[in-house]
Amino acid sequence: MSSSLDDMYREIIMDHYRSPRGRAPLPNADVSSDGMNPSCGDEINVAFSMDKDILTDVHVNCKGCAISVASGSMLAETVKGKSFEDVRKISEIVKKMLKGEEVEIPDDPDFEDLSALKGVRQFPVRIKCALLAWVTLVEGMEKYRAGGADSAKAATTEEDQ
Amino acid sequence: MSSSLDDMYREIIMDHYRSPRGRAPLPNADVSSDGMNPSCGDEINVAFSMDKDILTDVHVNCKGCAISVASGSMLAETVKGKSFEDVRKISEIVKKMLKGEEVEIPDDPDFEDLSALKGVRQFPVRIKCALLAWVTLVEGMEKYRAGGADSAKAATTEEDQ
Amino acid sequence: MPTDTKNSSQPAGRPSSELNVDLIKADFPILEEKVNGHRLVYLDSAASSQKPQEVVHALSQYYRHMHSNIHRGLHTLAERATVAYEKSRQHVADFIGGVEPEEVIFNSGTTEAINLVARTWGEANINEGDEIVVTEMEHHANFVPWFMLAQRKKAVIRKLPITVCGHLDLSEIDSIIGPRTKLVAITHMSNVLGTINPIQEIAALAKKHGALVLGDGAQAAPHLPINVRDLGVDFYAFSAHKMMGPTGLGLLYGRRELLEAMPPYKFGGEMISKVSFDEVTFAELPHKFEAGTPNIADVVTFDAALTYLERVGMNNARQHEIDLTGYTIEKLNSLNGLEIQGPQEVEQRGGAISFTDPTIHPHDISTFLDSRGIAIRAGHHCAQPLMRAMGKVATARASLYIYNDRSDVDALVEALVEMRKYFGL
Amino acid sequence: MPTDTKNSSQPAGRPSSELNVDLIKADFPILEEKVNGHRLVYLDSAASSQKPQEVVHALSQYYRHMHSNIHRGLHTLAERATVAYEKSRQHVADFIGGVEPEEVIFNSGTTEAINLVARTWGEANINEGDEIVVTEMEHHANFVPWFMLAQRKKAVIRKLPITVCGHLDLSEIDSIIGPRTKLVAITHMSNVLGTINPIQEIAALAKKHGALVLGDGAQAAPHLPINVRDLGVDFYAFSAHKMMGPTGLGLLYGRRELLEAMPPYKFGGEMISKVSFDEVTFAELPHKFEAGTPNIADVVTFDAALTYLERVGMNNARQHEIDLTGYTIEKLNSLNGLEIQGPQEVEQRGGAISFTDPTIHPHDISTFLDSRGIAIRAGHHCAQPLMRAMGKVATARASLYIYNDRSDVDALVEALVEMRKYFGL
Ligand SMILES: Cc1ncc(COP(=O)(O)O)c(C=O)c1O
Ligand SMILES: Cc1ncc(COP(=O)(O)O)c(C=O)c1O
Repeated sequence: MSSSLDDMYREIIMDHYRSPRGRAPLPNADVSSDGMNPSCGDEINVAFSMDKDILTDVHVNCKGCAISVASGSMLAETVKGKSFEDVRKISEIVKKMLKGEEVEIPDDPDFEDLSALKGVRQFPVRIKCALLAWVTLVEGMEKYRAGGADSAKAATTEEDQ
Repeated sequence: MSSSLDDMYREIIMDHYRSPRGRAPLPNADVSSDGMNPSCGDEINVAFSMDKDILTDVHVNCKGCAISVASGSMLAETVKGKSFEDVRKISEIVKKMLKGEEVEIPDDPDFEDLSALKGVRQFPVRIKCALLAWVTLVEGMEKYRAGGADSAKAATTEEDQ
Repeated sequence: MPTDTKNSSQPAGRPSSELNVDLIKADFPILEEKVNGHRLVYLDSAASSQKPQEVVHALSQYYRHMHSNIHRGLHTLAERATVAYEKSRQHVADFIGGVEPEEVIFNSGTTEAINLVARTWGEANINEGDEIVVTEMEHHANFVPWFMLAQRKKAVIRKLPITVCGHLDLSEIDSIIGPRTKLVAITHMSNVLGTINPIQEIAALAKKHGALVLGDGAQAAPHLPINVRDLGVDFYAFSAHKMMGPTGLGLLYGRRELLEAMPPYKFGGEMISKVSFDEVTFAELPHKFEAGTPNIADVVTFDAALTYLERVGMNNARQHEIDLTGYTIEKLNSLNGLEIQGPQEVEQRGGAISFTDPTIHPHDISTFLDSRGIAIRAGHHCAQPLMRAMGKVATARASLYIYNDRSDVDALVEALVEMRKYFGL
Repeated sequence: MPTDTKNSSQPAGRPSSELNVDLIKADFPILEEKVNGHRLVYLDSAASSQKPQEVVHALSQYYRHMHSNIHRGLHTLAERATVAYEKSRQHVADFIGGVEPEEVIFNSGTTEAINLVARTWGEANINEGDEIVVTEMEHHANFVPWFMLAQRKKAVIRKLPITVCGHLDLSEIDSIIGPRTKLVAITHMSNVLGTINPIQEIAALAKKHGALVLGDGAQAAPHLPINVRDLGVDFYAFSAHKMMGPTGLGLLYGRRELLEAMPPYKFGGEMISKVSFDEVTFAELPHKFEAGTPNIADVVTFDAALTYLERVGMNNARQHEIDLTGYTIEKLNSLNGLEIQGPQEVEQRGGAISFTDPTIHPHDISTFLDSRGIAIRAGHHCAQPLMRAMGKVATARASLYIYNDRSDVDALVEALVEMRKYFGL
């Protein structure tokens, strides 16, 4: 009956929600990027340090629902040590997976947890929650590349009543 | 079947339409009042001379439908020699008659023709046509009393597409 | 079919006998929908109400028997449609306490009604240094238009804050509403807290300083008997879709002399008197504010929605809401740690009940409840400044209407208990 | 049910075999109405079209099975309604030639769509001395907003005049559209003359001078296949109610980069991103232009209206209109002294046919025809400048749509003959 609910709130998601990774402050971050989801008020801060093109450390602080917090926590676990292009690629795969588009999920430890986000695709309005962290990080990295702005803002659209 | 049509386009109405009274120009009019019915483009000019409170002569020129022309023609026949109060009273009776409100129609030669306008009440959208001349005259007289403006404008509301 | 005892009132605390919710439920076909295998429990009427069968029927009947463009046609259908349209205007005028029909302007929603006032009256009357007072609990629809107007005009937005209990904090009101105040824009009932604001008192104070008052009735008009003259407001805006009527229709009441002095809002057919390449003149009220082909079908249909509400009786509706809100608050309070926003006194509030769970986010609450067929809303409810004042990013909101009863509330509370188990938090 | 041969076309002059009007008529319940004892002959579609059964049904179905406020809800009904709403936007985008859905803004009508552009793009881009070109045949909806804007901005309104035949007079166009032109506002099809204007050529000229082009599609969109990119317009406005859809719904197409640069039109919920007492930021397209609860039911229903039109096929509809307009003009010409306004060449015009009788006023024509069950319109048709140019105070207008056939035209012509006898003029 509520199998699709169980599919979204998998144990692995709830685990990330209960104890989100990457919460430790990153006082010497190169970039701090804020995101929000106007439709629910979810707010996120993603800060990270770069060494050339490599993301060396990341901090994620999300005030939001189980899905956005879990997704941010998984992001924190995944992106450390990755290049900008790697991050972009992963985030594209996550996006496609969430939207139910055809995409091959790499047989790669990075995607062990991430693929648990698949359950969200049955709840189209929640996709934005799962994307928030990724959009915010990518925007931050783009800003950094474009000219090293140390703060960036991301927002998905819409809003509620 | 079309009895209500016949009731509106009575012979007496059509007669006034075919040969409207009061068309003769009134070069020394004291007041000239323009009216229009935006819903059909009907336009009317009512000009008149006053002697103290008495309307001594009137000119009516209406570019409009059978009803507005006939009503203007009847007005021209009726109001000469009347006081402002008389004209206002007559126009109130005409208005009530047209709107189907309870009103006693004076047993008076003035109303012999005018009561033929009764048929209009079955065509609510045409009531404005029948009123145009009266509204325009009364506005002109009010302007005159208020300060002798020599030109006044009247318009009923609405408009068409 | 609901009973008709328009002006009765009865002691609170016991279920209102005047209103037979089983019969009312039967008037709403959508309540028979199954959602995720459960019966639909619709607790989202503050966002938009459902429609009784007879309103949906009136809409079909309009298109089947009388559709035509209005006001300008000389044929039978045009006359039928025009009469029905103007009858609905008269009905609205009566419903809000007996104003003149020319004081009722049809438009597309509360949002547009308020924008209309800001763009016309506001544009003409707000100047640099003038003050516009808004409350901290306004919906964005009654905040952003004034914020933007103030920005354009270098005017000042003054804030009437709220207390921790979700009432307006009137302790400093004499220093907030004063001689520089040109307008007080205030919601009659909060869509988040349920709070019913003392518009009458505030309007009296505003009047003393020569300021106008705009009441946002989007939440109040569906749930309370309304008399705009008694309230003392100069403008009052509300939406048909929250009160049994169709989407796409808003209502603006404005005092005649104000409307007459205001410039038009939109330009086009129907609102003009004369048009040439040299000169344009405008029509009389209410046409001046209704440019173009209006939302004829929905205006005509709204007549049926008001008839339905009147047959229920607004006093009965209010009494029912008091009873059911009391019951809901009591039940929710029994859930450990669940926090209800807004006043707890049912006489001072309506049935929009916001709450938060200490560990489960409103989004997750809403998704879980939906899996049990229960529709509530979660988010900032278009009231970000209020959220900030409450220190929340979002709340869950269950909102009641006359087709809800204790069984709906029980379903909500049971599901919330289940939810806590499910998330194991 | 009409046939589906979307892109076929066929020689003019003979009844279009693609389109079975008897079957189409059966789709429109209102055509079974009796008016003054006669069958309804509806020849007033240029004012507003009638609605096929399936559109009325779609409207009821919406309220019975999926009504909810949209975009912001996490529950099943909200999701259903949101999906249906956005599906309709995609359908409109496809219908007008395959634009991006974000380039389609829902609002309340052509009138509002044009006012939106005047208030936002116009307010930001028209300055003192700039020129706005409008034609002499514009509906007030595409004249008054520009007239008022020009007045506010001390800009100049330039007039594209008409010829005696009711075409645009393009002989002086090079001195009218020039480097000072900022906007050309032009109707695609005249609601009085039926004239189809050469928007494409005019847009090309405007572009050369860096001017934008707004097309008023209120009459064209219901009757012609539309491709806004091919037309070369920057904005295109039309109304659902004239094309099988519900009242209260308008459509604005705007090029993305223009819409993105424009300030918002109305302020409120749904169109914002962040709101506080210090700062307000706005949402992305298309939400930026859709403040408040939109006309959800009518948007969703419009999807069904477009489906109906596509099943008929816009090319078939056009072909039928060419045939029937030719037949009507021929028949009306046979009445001595009756004067038809607008082009006589059917390929260059639509089925809105204005005429005058030498002695009987359009008002009286309309009233008489109504007594025979025939609905036409009489007046200035919201085009007073055009009336002045034609030297008329009013015209009678019969207007055709796909549910009309020769029997309707025959009824009209017979009644006109009878009318002349009746008035004995
Ligand atoms: C050419 C034209 N433009 C604009 C309009 C205005 O459309 P609406 O009244 O639906 O806003 C109309 C219809 O009345 C029209 O025919
Ligand atoms: C208090 C309040 N004001 C204004 C609005 C806006 O109403 P609408 O979206 O119908 O324009 C709403 C509803 O969303 C509301 O609850």
